[in-house]
Amino acid sequence: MTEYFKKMFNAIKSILTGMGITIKYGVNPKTEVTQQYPEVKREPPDRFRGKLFVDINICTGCTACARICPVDAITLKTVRDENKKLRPVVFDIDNARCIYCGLCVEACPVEHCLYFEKKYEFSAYTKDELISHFGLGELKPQEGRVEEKKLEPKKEEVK
Amino acid sequence: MTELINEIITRLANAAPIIRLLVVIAIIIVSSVIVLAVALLYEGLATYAERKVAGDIQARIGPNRVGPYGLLQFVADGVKLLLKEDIIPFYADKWLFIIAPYIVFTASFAAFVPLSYSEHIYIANLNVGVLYILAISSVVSMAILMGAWGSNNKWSLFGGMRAVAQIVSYEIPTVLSLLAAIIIPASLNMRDIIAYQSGGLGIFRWLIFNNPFTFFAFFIYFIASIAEVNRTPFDIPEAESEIVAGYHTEYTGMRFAFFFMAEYGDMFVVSALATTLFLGGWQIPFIGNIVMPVWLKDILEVAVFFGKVFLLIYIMMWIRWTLPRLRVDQLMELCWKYLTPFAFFNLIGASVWVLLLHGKGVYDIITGLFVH
Amino acid sequence: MVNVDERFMEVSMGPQHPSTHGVLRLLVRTDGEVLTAARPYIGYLHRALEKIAERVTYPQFTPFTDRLDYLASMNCNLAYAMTVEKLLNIEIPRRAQIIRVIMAELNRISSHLIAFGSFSSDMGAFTPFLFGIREREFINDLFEMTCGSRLTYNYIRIGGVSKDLPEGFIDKAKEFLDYFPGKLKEYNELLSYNAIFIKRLANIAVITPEDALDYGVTGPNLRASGIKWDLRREEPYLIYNELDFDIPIGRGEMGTIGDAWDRYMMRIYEMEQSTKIVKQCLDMLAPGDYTAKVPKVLKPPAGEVYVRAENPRGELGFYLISDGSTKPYRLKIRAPSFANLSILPKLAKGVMIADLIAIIGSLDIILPEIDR
Amino acid sequence: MEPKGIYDILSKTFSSKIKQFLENTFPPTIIVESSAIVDVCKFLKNEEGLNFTSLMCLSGVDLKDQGKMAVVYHLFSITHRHKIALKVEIDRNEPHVPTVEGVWATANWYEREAYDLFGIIFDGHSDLRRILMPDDWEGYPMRKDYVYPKKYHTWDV
Repeated sequence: MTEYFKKMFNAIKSILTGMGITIKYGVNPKTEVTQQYPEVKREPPDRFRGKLFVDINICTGCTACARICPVDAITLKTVRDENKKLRPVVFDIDNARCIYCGLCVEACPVEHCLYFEKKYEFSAYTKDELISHFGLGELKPQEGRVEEKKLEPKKEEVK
Repeated sequence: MTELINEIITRLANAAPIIRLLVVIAIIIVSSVIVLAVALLYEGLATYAERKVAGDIQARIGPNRVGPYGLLQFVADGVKLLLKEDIIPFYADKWLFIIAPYIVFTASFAAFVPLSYSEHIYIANLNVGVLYILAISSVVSMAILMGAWGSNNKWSLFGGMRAVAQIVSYEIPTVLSLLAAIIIPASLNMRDIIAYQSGGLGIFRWLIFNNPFTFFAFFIYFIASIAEVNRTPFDIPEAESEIVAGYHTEYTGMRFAFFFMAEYGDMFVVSALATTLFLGGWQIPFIGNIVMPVWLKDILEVAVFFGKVFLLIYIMMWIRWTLPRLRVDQLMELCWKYLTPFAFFNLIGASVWVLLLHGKGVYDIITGLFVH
Repeated sequence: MVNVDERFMEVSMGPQHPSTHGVLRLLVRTDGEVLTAARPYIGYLHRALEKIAERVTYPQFTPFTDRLDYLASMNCNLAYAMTVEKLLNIEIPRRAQIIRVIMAELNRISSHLIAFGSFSSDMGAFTPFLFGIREREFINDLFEMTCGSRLTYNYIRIGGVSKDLPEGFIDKAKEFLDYFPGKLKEYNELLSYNAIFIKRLANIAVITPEDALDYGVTGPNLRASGIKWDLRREEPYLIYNELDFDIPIGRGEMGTIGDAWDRYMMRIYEMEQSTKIVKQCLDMLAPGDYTAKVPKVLKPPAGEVYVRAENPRGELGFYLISDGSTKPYRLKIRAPSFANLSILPKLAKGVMIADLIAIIGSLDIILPEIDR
Repeated sequence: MEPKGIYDILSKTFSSKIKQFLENTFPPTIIVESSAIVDVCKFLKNEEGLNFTSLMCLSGVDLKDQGKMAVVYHLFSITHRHKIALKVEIDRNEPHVPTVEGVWATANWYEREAYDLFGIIFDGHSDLRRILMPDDWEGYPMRKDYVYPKKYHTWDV
């Protein structure tokens, strides 16, 4: 019988302790931690891995990024221009495939060429809109094409 | 309300019988629409309040987008639910499936009828008010089982069986603890009960303070009533982590909304019953016999009544967002091993008290000592 | 289950069910509320990670390990990195080792916070879940500062870590470590020692030490059975042998050793210990390299290694066969949840549906890791 | 106990059934004939001084170039804190291995996985069904010569 009442007493005590904690939050509006998103936007830290951006003018077309990419999100096509320099004519990054792992950024040998922007809002209506095109475009015929190097997604990739 | 109708009928005594009938029907329809509108407004605000309370307790903000402070959130929710596709499962028992939400809804609203909101504002002055509420709210369990069976879904069936087992079991401590209070004013009429609790600074003659047994009876009733309305920690009929959504798993759109609103309606009814029986109904505390215009007094009384009810509802919400859920057998254990025996002994105690002291409460006795 | 026994009801629980922690499907045979058998069906999240591993180079596979146990990506990264390092025989700079320990332990805390939170919401108490998420945000912010990502970190790489700790990390981490123990106490008061919670979990689904070893149960679940076994202490990797921390084991505080409450409580205790470890590591940090010199093209010598590490959910093992090329010949992932789940059919006999939820929650399985 | 010592004990008890000892793997591997694997496992589990309490991992391996399949058992003793790997090599065309489910219960699921992904048949297994792939999947995806299907039912893969 004492056991019965003791159990009941302990149960009520523990429940009241719990309710004491919740009421503290319930009556104190200062405990709210929510950020009102569209109005208050948090500033991502410097190392934030957002949308990939390529400064195409300093890109050497070495294809290191496309080779390291584990999901083949980067399509790169380079041709040699008249100065024998590799020119990235097509540089597409498929943001829908990208897993934001950052391997390409680390692989890029040029300082501040391929990097993450602090951008995290890039929803789109179609998948095509999610592909960012950075390529310089095909050369005009008079500029001459010497060599073509193309990296395409590997066939029979497992998704 | 009945007096109002009677008065109109007497004034129309000379009119043709058909016109009298039409007038009466019109009055009934208009008054039910008013009650329904008020009740729907209450329900909308209650869902809003629930979410806001949950937000506060969980260190969040809660709805704050639709309207000022998100107050119109329930309108948006209602519109959304209205526009949703009404899905009736192919293998459902269509008749039961369709009719169940209406019965739940009707039963929950019918329980609003005998409540007395102020001295002059009430819908029906039933002499069996308490009994009526208890009876009509039991219909809910039947309708829940209808919906659960009609859905032809195994999770629904689990929910329905749980709901019926739970509601039927918890009726017993509910009624026993209510009886402990009812035997003092010796009436089932809501207005009589409230009138009995007047005086004593508007607070000390409340039945909860009448004697130690009614004090305990209040808490037993409150716990049991949480179970009656299927709220955490007793929400096993719709335990979302176990049986998906319980008896309303297959319901969509407005049909789901009926179940949902009925839950909040039930919350109001059980809280109002607790207020009426234990907390002095619309008796304004600490005012005593100050003379004031009738309309002001009525407004104040309504405000006090709703204030008390909402306080109880807030406690229900507070409990919901704090405690984990009981298991189905533990729920029954709580009912049969703890609440029912306690309520029973309480009832015996209260009866003895009434018998020995002729219904005098603690306050009466103490003031009686000073008078002599 | 071809032969249908009419006495029982067979219910498919999942793959879409609120509390199967992802897409686990359980075929449950019930006799009323009591289960007679539960059969797990897995594979809904199968992404063929082991096959992918054979087609990508060693460094390229690191991001895929993030997606094993997405709540403890750091630990998965760490185990994979250690496996390849074992094959390559690289020595890791001391600073990198300390950073790795800090990250692994912080991630252990954040993973246990989710385990705590989701378990509490399985039990019907939703508020602790939000509290757990709130504290986890702190850790996520720390990780985001360090590596730029909040969930799939890809931070611990073969040879070290990808970046050095950012400025202000230590202060922020210390701030968190000061703030966190108070919150843990709050969790205990709110949930762990709540009477309903204990009632739901004590003596439920007891895993005996023999069963635990037989079924290959590891991690907190094994320790809850009373076996003091933690790879961080018994087979120390990184700098764990220099650190001072306890290995909590199940003591059967509320019932039997190895019951669901013990398993739950292990996680609370481990969060305490991890806080202690991170504190020590922050003091140990000294300037140095954050990564060893690793060639750009990794060509480990041919060989076979099996390396395991203590993850929040148990032992994560990688069995790696290299044929000397740039890609693994075979990579077998020994996921802790896989073995932990395999004991479920044994535990889920003669329990109630609500207990089944408690079992799944207390085992703290995570499906991406099971299905790989 | 040192792996070498375990190997010595095993080769003394099972003589010719124990084929080879690979020291440079981690943990060192003992190659066992497939017919003896259950006895070896039982011996390792129950023999005083060895007590391999748990099966850490069981993996199938496709050794296509050698025309073989292998099943690798990573064993571990919680009482003596030593570990060892056992390897069984079998014919690639008829991969049959006796099940060790009776020794460690955890082998049940691992063997199902190896069956699912490699098509290794574990004789005597109580419940040898696919575990990760759909029940009606054709072929064994982790084999090195697996050809990716173009369609699964009516869907493009």
